[in-house]
Amino acid sequence: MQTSTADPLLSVSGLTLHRGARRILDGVDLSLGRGETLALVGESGAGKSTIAVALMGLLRPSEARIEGRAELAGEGDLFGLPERRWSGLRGGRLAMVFQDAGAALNPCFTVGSQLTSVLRRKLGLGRAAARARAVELLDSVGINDAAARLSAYPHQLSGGMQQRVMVAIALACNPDLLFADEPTSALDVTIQAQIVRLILDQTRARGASCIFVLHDLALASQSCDRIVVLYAGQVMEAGSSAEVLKAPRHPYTRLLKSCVLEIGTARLEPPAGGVPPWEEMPAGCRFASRCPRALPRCAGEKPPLTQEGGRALACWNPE
Amino acid sequence: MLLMALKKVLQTVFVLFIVSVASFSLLKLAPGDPVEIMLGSEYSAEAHAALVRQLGLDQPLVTQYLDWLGNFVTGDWGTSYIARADIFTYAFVEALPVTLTLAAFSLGLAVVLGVPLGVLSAVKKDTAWDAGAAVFALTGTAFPSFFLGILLIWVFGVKFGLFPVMGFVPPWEDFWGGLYHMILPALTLSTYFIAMIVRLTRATLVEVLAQPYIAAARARGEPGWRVVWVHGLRNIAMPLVTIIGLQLGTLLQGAVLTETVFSLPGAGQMITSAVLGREYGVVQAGVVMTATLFVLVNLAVDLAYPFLDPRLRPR
Amino acid sequence: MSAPLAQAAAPAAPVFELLDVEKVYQVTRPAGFLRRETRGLAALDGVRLRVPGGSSTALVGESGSGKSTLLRVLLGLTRPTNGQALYRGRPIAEARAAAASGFTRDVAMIYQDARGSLNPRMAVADLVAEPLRHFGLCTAAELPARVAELLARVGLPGDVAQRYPAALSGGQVRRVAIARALAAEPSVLVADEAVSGLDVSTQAQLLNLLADLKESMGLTLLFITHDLGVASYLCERIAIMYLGRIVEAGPTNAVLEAPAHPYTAALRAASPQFFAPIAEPLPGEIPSPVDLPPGCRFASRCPRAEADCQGTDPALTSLSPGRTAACLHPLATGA
Amino acid sequence: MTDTATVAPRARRRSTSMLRRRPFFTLGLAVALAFALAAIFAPYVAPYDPTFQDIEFMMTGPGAQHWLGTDSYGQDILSRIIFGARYALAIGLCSVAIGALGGLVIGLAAGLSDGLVEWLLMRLIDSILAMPSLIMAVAFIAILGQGVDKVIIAVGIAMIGPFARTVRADVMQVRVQLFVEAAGLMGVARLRIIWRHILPNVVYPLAVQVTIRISEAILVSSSLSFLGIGVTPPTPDWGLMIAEGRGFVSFAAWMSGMPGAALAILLIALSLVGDGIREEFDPKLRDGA
Repeated sequence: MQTSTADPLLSVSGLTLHRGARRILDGVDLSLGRGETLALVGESGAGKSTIAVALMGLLRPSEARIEGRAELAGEGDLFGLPERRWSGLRGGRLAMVFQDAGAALNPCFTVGSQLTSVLRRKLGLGRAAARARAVELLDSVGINDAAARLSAYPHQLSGGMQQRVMVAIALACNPDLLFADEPTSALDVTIQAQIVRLILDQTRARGASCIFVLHDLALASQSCDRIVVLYAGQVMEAGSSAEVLKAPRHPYTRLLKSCVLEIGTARLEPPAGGVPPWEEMPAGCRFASRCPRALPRCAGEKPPLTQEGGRALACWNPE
Repeated sequence: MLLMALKKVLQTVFVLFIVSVASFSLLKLAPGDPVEIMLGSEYSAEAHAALVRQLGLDQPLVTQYLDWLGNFVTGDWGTSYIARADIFTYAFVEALPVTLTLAAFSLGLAVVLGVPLGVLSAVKKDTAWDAGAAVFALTGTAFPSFFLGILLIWVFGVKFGLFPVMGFVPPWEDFWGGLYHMILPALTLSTYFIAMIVRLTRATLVEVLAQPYIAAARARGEPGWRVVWVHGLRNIAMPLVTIIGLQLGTLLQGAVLTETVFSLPGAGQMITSAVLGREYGVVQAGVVMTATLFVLVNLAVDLAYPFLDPRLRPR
Repeated sequence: MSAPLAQAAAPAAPVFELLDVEKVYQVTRPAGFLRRETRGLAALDGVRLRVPGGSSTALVGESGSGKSTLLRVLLGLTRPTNGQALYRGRPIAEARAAAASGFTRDVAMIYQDARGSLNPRMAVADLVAEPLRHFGLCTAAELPARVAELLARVGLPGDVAQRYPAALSGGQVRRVAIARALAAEPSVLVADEAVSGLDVSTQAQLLNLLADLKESMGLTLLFITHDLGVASYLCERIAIMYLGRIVEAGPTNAVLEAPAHPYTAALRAASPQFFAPIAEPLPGEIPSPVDLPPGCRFASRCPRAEADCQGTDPALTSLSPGRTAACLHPLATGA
Repeated sequence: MTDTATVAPRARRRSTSMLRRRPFFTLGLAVALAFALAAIFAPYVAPYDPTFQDIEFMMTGPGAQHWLGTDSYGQDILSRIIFGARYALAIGLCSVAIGALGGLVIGLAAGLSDGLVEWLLMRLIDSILAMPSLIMAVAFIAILGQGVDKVIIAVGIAMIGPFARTVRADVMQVRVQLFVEAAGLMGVARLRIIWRHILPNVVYPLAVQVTIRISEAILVSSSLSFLGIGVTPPTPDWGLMIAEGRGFVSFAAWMSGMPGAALAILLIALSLVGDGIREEFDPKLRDGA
């Protein structure tokens, strides 16, 4: 795969996901080395959150049909695991930080009970030990007066504090892989910077890998080693974030980048239209209907994801 | 929080005041002259005038209302002319406990059966199980209870002779006997509530289970049963308790019918026979009792909100 | 840049002028058994702002900065508790009440929640026609053509007219809201986070649309946003708010390239930038506007705070022509 | 099954007819319409005069002559059920109309006013709600006396409370919506805002409520007659018929069984219709709308 490391923690191949008749993910390949940070970027409907949720095993068979493989080092294919094994992995080796912490914390339970229940279940700590560990964890994510905050309900904390609590819960059992699903999009910019720094520092300190789901390319370039650009459930381009974003080869990556506002941007040139509805999705490259460089074959024939010098690209007519 | 509670209590007192005025007007608006009814068909003008004075009917309405309220609060609810009994004893001491017993049994049955059924239906959403529960819920909420009672009497009482079809045995005197006599009435009355609770539990739980905090609970490795029964159920407690409180009225009016079907000497039967016998004092007692019960239970529900949902607690 | 010219040509009163506007909300909270105390929550505290005709101003701040309250004051939805809020030289409340002032027609608003601002029971054609009918801008016969023209102007296909908002995408709903706002041919457009929460390509399309409309209609634009990139793209001037006060104002590019106020600098650093290392974030969070400390309201989080910042509340003072900042120790602007 | 609306994608919902997408709704509607038609054309459909007492055929079981049997007076049960549908539907529709209208007025007033007026109106609604509709109807019957018209009034008044509460809740919800504020910003007059923006958003959910509550009104009115305090014999009312047959349950079960089944089937059909309409049109049950 496109990873540069010899020792991948996770490698996903041919991940295809159907919800009803809709193919939400279409043959997604990606891999991730130990200690690496990876950004999944794309616009809404790209399937970036779905990848995270699927890899956490949070989708029930009634909700989605999953094909493909996801090898986690030391576990084998995740999609072949029984539910019992999954719930062992979740909160243990796999953890997740959600987009809106205010909604991801149960309003009816205190912060302490939601944090200690993980510690007690996963690490087998006693009541007092779990409490002490919880205080340490809250302290380590930058929450002042941690002992008192244990008895607070989520609504009594600010958005930034709620997200810190989520990070503390996710890191409670030193996961190998942390999914961060738009962890800052509900927050103000100065708080966003705090949270991104916190997640990066904490995962780095633990040697954990991290998959960020982001819509902000600039933020992805700042926080992640590698990047995967998705459009309507297909991987368009992947590689080191510096290379991909500095010299995009896929027309979609280039267009996406050209829409990002920077201070002093003179004129934006967005692609016309929007993501087509599912019924009108091209059978081949899904970006074909909006692509300025589309060839006749693009709409009917899906370009393979080809590897070249640590970068991957799925395009019949790259730049 | 205490202030909030005080405010709610005040509102309740005011509502009770309106209810009392309405009940008082019931007596005033009722057709027929109560004095004539008391005196029978033959009476002298003097006797009539004397009784009017004795009853205070010559006083202004406000005075009459205050007198009536004073008597009512102190348990002097007048006399049932036909039953020749004290209404307070008749209504409050004899009839109400029967109704309350029936209502309590039925509500208990409804919660014990309805919540788990609703949870199962929500968890197994869009399966045959769920469809079956939905059909039951719809039929159960629409089915007329008095007809259901007759059907149960016919099947279990007449055809199989399994259960008694009438009579009341106070469960505080003979618990098992009381239970035995209560089975068919409670089943009749609770069918609607089981169905309603199944529906409500399913609807609210489906919504709750789609919330990010449920996904988050699963993402930190909480086992499936805990996610549903602890995280899910805790969050539907408030709508559940609210609706049960609001549906208490339906429970009480269902009790009226059920008591008639099973000839239970409760408040419902009391009211019905009083209407037929034009005993407005008794009707009034029944109305005031049910309304007060309803208002007080809903006050309790209101006051319980901060305990059910921490978001309603002050910071 | 035609705005400065327009300004020079019309020496009339600015469209909006805020003179030390204060808005204090009374909040009660429990204080012991059965007792409450009332405190003042200063959502706006001495705001000065001048919006000249034909200009475009971005109002930037994080949640809790008082942007929304300022907006409500400007629209006349709430009265300031102190100070003066003027629309073309008249108090806004008075202007709103007087039909002759044309305030309601002249000032149009685009909400952040565009979907919520459109009656779900009305078809797009009716929604766009409502201002036309209300202000009597065209005859019933002209109405369909005028609506079609407005829809075309915001880049919507004609068949959208018969649809209801629920059947439209997020980007389309925003366009309908823009069409509706423009229907009354206003001269002032107030937009509250009008492009936030959208995908970048949709956002870019809308930004271009707004920029073109501003240019072609000569609109005075007041754009509330949290995104410095959006501010820089759309507006010539910028005002940065923090805790109910404008802490820095000036030409957008000058302010963002060389901020004078440490808070502006921190906002600038916190905004994602390609390939730059993530800057050291500002510590702490925005404090509650109840019980403000004396001195500079930013001192608790300011990396450059000195001893006098705790005691002296800096006023918005002029640094160089056109630029103001409320800071005792402003950063060098290089101007 | 009841939740297909929230699952079904929006595009599909618009493109196919509600009748095809909701088989249960269609079934309910068909049954309810059959009852309505039978009620309207009762004199042509019913085999006998509903009050004709045939001494020779007293308490005959269902058979060729009397399809659903006869009662203790020898009256044909099928005919009485068909004519009874007239009373059930008429009482249900009229009383719901009274309740909805009263509820709309009180609910609008409570939702649009503020301060003391709102507080008083709210307490008034609370007090109406404190009396369950059957008990309240009983109280009104006690004052008004028995009869079809009295039942309509009693049940109608008893339904004002629930209607008023939902209308008020809807008004409260709508009046803080941004589109109401937006209309105000444009300088649209308050009355016009109420008429053009608030009322339509309240009336639609009210109409949904009406369809749901028709079955409740029919249930309450037949309960009254079952208790013997609603309409008076020999009116062919289902509740009365069920009550009359009660005593003969052990040897003539059809006497209350047939009208009971008719009532149950109509009520279930009506709630299927009500449910279908609610799921189709209730914005709260819709995704993203």
